[in-house]
Amino acid sequence: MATLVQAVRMALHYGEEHLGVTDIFGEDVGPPLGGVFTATQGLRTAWNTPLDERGIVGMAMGIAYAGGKPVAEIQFCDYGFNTIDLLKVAGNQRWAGAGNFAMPIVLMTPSGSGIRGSLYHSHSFESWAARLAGWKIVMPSTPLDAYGLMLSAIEDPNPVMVLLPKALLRVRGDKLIPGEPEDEQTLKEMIDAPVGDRTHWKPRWPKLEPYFIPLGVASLVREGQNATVVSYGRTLPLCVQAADQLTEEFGYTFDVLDLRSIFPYDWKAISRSILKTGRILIINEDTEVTNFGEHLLRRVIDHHFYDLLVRPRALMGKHNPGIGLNQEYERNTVPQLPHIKQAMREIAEEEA
Amino acid sequence: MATLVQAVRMALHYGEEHLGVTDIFGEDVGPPLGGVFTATQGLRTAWNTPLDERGIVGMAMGIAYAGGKPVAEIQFCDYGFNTIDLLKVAGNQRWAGAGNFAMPIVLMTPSGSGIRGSLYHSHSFESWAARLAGWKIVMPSTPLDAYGLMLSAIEDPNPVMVLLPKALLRVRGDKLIPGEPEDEQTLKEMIDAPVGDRTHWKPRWPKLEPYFIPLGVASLVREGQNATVVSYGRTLPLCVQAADQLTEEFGYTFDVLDLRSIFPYDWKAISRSILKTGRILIINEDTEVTNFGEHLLRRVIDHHFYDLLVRPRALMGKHNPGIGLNQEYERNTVPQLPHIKQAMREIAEEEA
Amino acid sequence: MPSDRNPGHALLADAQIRSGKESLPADLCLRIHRLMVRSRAMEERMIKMSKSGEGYFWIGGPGEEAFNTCLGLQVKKGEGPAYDYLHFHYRNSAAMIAMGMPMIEGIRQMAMTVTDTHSLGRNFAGHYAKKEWNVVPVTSVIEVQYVMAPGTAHVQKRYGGDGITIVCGGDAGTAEGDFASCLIWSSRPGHELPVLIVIENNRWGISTPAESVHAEKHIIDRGKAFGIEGEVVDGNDPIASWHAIRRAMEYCRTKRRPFMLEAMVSRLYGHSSSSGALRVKDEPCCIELFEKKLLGEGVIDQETIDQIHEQARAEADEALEQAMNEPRPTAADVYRYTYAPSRVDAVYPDDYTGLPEA
Amino acid sequence: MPSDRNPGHALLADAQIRSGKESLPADLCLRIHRLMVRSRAMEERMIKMSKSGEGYFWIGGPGEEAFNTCLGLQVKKGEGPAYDYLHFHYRNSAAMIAMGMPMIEGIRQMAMTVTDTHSLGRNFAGHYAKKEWNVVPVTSVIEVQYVMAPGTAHVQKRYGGDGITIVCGGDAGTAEGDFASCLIWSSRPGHELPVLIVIENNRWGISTPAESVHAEKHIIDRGKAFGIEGEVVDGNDPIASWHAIRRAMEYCRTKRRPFMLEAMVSRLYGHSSSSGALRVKDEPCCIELFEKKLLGEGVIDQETIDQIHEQARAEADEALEQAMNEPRPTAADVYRYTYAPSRVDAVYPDDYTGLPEA
Ligand SMILES: Cc1ncc(C[n+]2csc(CCOP(=O)(O)OP(=O)(O)O)c2C)c(N)n1
Ligand SMILES: Cc1ncc(C[n+]2csc(CCOP(=O)(O)OP(=O)(O)O)c2C)c(N)n1
Ligand SMILES: [Mg+2]
Ligand SMILES: [Mg+2]
Repeated sequence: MATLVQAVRMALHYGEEHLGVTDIFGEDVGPPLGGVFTATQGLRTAWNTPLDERGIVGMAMGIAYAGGKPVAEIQFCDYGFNTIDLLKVAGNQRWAGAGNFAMPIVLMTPSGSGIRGSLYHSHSFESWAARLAGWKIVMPSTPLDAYGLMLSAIEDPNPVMVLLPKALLRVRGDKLIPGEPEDEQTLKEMIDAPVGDRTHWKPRWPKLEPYFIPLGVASLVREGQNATVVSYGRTLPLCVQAADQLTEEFGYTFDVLDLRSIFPYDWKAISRSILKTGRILIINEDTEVTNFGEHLLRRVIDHHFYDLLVRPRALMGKHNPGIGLNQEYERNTVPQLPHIKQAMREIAEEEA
Repeated sequence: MATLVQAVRMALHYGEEHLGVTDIFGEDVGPPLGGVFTATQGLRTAWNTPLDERGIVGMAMGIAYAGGKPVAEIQFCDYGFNTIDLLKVAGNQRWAGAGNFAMPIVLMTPSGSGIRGSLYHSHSFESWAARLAGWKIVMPSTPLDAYGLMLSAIEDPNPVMVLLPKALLRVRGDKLIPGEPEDEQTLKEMIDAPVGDRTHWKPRWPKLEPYFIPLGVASLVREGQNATVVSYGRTLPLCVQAADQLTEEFGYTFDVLDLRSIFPYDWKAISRSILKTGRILIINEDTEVTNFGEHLLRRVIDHHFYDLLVRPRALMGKHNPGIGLNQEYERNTVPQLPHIKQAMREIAEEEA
Repeated sequence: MPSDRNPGHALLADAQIRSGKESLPADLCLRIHRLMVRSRAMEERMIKMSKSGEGYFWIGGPGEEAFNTCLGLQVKKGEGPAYDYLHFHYRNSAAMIAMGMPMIEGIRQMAMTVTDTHSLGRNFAGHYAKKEWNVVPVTSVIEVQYVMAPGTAHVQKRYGGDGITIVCGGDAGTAEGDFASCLIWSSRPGHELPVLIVIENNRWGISTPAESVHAEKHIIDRGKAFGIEGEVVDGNDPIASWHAIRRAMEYCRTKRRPFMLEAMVSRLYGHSSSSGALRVKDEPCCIELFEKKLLGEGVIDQETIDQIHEQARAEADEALEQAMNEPRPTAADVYRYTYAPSRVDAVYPDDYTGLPEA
Repeated sequence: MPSDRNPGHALLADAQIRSGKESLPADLCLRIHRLMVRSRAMEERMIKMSKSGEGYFWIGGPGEEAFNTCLGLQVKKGEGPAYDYLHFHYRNSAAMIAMGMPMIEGIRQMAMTVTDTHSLGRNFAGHYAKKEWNVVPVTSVIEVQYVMAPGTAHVQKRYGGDGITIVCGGDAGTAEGDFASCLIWSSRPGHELPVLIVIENNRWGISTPAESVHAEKHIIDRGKAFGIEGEVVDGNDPIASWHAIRRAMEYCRTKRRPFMLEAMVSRLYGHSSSSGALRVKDEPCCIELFEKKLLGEGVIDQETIDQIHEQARAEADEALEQAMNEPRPTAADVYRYTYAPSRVDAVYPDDYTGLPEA
């Protein structure tokens, strides 16, 4: 099975060949490196930019204005905070300009903790991103979703941000990407650049098939009765793991929703599940003051206050200046499996 | 009575003379203009910077590192979005640097709508600001509070952001600033620069007294029984007006809390009031997806879910790319008096 | 709408008006003059609107008509990468008028009607957006246009042809890092881009004199380290401006490389309506200067000049009258044009409609 | 801790080592050499830690020891505006060692102990913060130090004396607007600031060669438009570096104006541990070059050199051993040092303690 980062690479290749992608660019995105996570290795239209995130976002916007289809990368979301004004303009220019111009850009960036990243490779971005009106924001947690969401991000004529969970980039899924060879090793030989000299290396791409995951549609990863758990990104597989353990250990079952689209989000799916379980726990790892999970919680309160059996809740990262390098910091700053499991158990067990 | 902007000016003067302020700077902050809202007219240490918000924030940080006490202005918060990375560094450097350096900077900037500002003079900033760990964020809604909070912002050895509600800058309070002359006209003649040539103008400052409003302390502006209303900035006086009208018209009374400090916020005061009324309505004008009001609501749910008599709620601005210039846009994008009054009436009247 | 041609004078077909060593045909000068006057009339009409309450905030380009008219007339106007892309700031109305924009388009924006095709009554005056002419939306955020300009030029370079990207902004704004980014991205070795980098230098940023915060003698000197050539021109002189723009465009069109053009201009009504929008007396007026020259050359008489001004004012008044009768936005317009229709969005297939609902 | 002096050689007090037209006393050269070797030993120890799991990510300055040692030795070291402020990036360890930092301070950071006085086990290696030496916290965010540097220099200019601000960063990072901001803010007419703007040019930004994205021949050429003087120096040559730094510092200290110094340096272990931290073979090593010179001049012999390396490695090993026995941060440290104590904060009078509570 492909890793998440291989899936992104294949999606970008499909985008280049079939969806009109004209430029894939960012710091170290082109040859020889093909991205610090290898997401852009071997792509026909990939090129290296100057070390200037503002220039990268501006270049994307300009390409879009002139009818191109850019996919820009911010190397780590941690380094995108000097571009928020530009992201706002990208999100508002169509509205401000009476619909004259669309803004079909894709911005992809690794987000979240879990790679021993210290302060500046551990930031989460979704709570900031969700505030950018005019944007759509997605965050896959599996390779297949990464493929399908990236294709939709490219296809959508609006600015779409693809947040890639840093911790899951090298994780493999359990479903083949349409067109992917069955054997991991074969795939690797076809599309991973060799270590060492790459001057003459060319990828051999599998014959990939289109696969669009519509924006705004969550994925129900586990079905159950005792509570609804909403998550995405790094914490999603931990929720699934916790759910499976709690089923095994105590017989509790959960609806685990992988939100996938952060904006627009799948309110239908959340709402439906709450009506079934009467209990909801929202989990992410972004800092807890003015967190996107708190927005979801507000919607829950707005619409389902009187449907809830117990207090709804959100488990988030601490409001802290950063995540320290020593793993003791990370373990005590952002939700880990034990925290998640405990929160899930509590909400399942609380008396209604 | 002084206007809010005059109060800020007097606070800065007090800061220069008694609290060690060494530099007050920003675009058009020095002579001849003294700030686009006149907040910095006649101040001894005020100077004009290049048109470069990143440079302004960086200058402030550098001055602070070298033992100075800077007050920097971003002309409109709308133009501060290219500095978020620097604001994050200002907020995390002490933590990251094991406490070696403090960061005693004050950043003041007008925030919010209400001045027919179109897209780029109508932004709110508090939801973004609240996410900046390591910062303290205040937003006065009266001249006296502006004076007292500005003095505390200066005195505090941490980065403090002072959000000034654009719509209220020229509004007068009903309390004198300690040392302020009783007569408005006298004050004006003393500290407002004349129209026309200002080359030889010098302000005559009243003998101002210290007045510190501690950070993290809300102000209970109205006391009542039917519900708790939490607000700040432009919407605060509207809440008060609505409360008074609803008392007069229907006999409903409200606890109206002017939060004043957005971070840290006065959780004690909010909590106490909820325990009394069992009903809470949070009102601000920032956009409604991942809004600071949603954070407060989450805290309410965390701590008082089972104390609430009715659904708690938040009234906020629409998640929209901007506020259009035609006032029809503004009226339908951010809460106005009728919306606020209706929401307050509804929460007071909802059956428990 | 009055024609751009001056009907009151039978000109010698080959009469030339000179400025220094350069010249322009008299009929072109008269055409430029009338366009300058019409732009000024539109701006002055807007200033009045800002005072009468028919509009609110005003900002615009009185004092920049000479340069902007010559710019607008030489633009390769059209849609798509074969044509010029324009990344304007808020003082380029005269370029739009010179390109053929009817006054009413500007007035509608100032009047905030829903018929305003540039912003649907949402944005400040002078914030244009016009897809058919490659005029990308003007934003109030100073200098961000300079990081987008290399993007349109990048597509044009690849596309071929002679379309170029023109980016305009003020002098004070060059202190933002985005100006430097434009220089770097336009001059990448082997990827040099056809960007005409314009600085409209009025020596002011609101109330701050340029010389108090900038050490550069000429802003274009900043290009040298990147091998970017440039020129400084008297933006109050339409003849000099015409030729400087012509040379700069020619360079970008053929060499497919960046060029910097710094126009020294006046700011005749102060910064904006926030600073009172009062006519300043101590800066040269490009229209007065040009009229003196045209009168001196005998290609126009005072009566005709007065008539041109009169017609321009009348045109502006009519535009206002019409605009004031046009519909305004309603609550239903608040979300319009947030999103372009998408076939892969399950929630917003057509446009934004508020928070996701069940 | 071994002394910086080389005990193995009785030197002629006035022996001079030359490089081109410049020279340095032999004893100073030997002192520089030993410091370079010690810095290298610390970095190589850290690289091993990144591979053994005693640490994680490594980034640092092997290949920049010549320049940084000469920089560190000439810093006016102390606290407050009378002394030099240092705005470093992540490749300046050799300057810290030259200033007298014991190796263990660097090693503790790499080992993420709670005894790490620079970051409490929070930050990556080479991210120093030391108030007593005016070393402001290094942040991973490229180039932001260049907008803070004018701030410390602004205070110094007002304070008087000869303290200056030194800001260091890489070549690729100069593409960020913040580099341009530094030039603008350092050269405001009448407010020129004593900032020594250093660029450590290794011609790489991770995997991207400078010449593929930058048109500037020399980065210091960008200063010319602002009247900022500059010099390019071979950062692999300690003698040339010493004098270039001396001249640049002298200029800033006395003229109270900015100066740009571009040091051409090597990157001997690639970008960081992310790229494998393997020793590259195709870039010159300043230590090898210097040793060749010192051997040639007869002021040192191979045996002594080997001994110096040996001692440096031993010092690094000892530091690591000690650091590994020191306490680690615990959950209780997570919030520590978020806020400085404040007498006007009702919620956090001492430090951050989590969300406000009732
Ligand atoms: C990023 C940003 N900062 C501040 C402002 C507020 N502002 C509007 S115009 C202006 C001065 C611009 O001066 P200049 O670039 O010289 O253009 P001019 O108005 O003189 O034509 C300022 C500071 C803004 N619009 N955008
Ligand atoms: C703002 C920002 N963008 C991206 C990065 C990721 N990054 C770390 S080092 C580096 C390359 C820096 O190159 P250069 O400035 O030449 O310094 P060098 O590492 O070569 O010394 C990049 C892109 C970062 N740290 N900060
Ligand atoms: Mg100007
Ligand atoms: Mg480099």
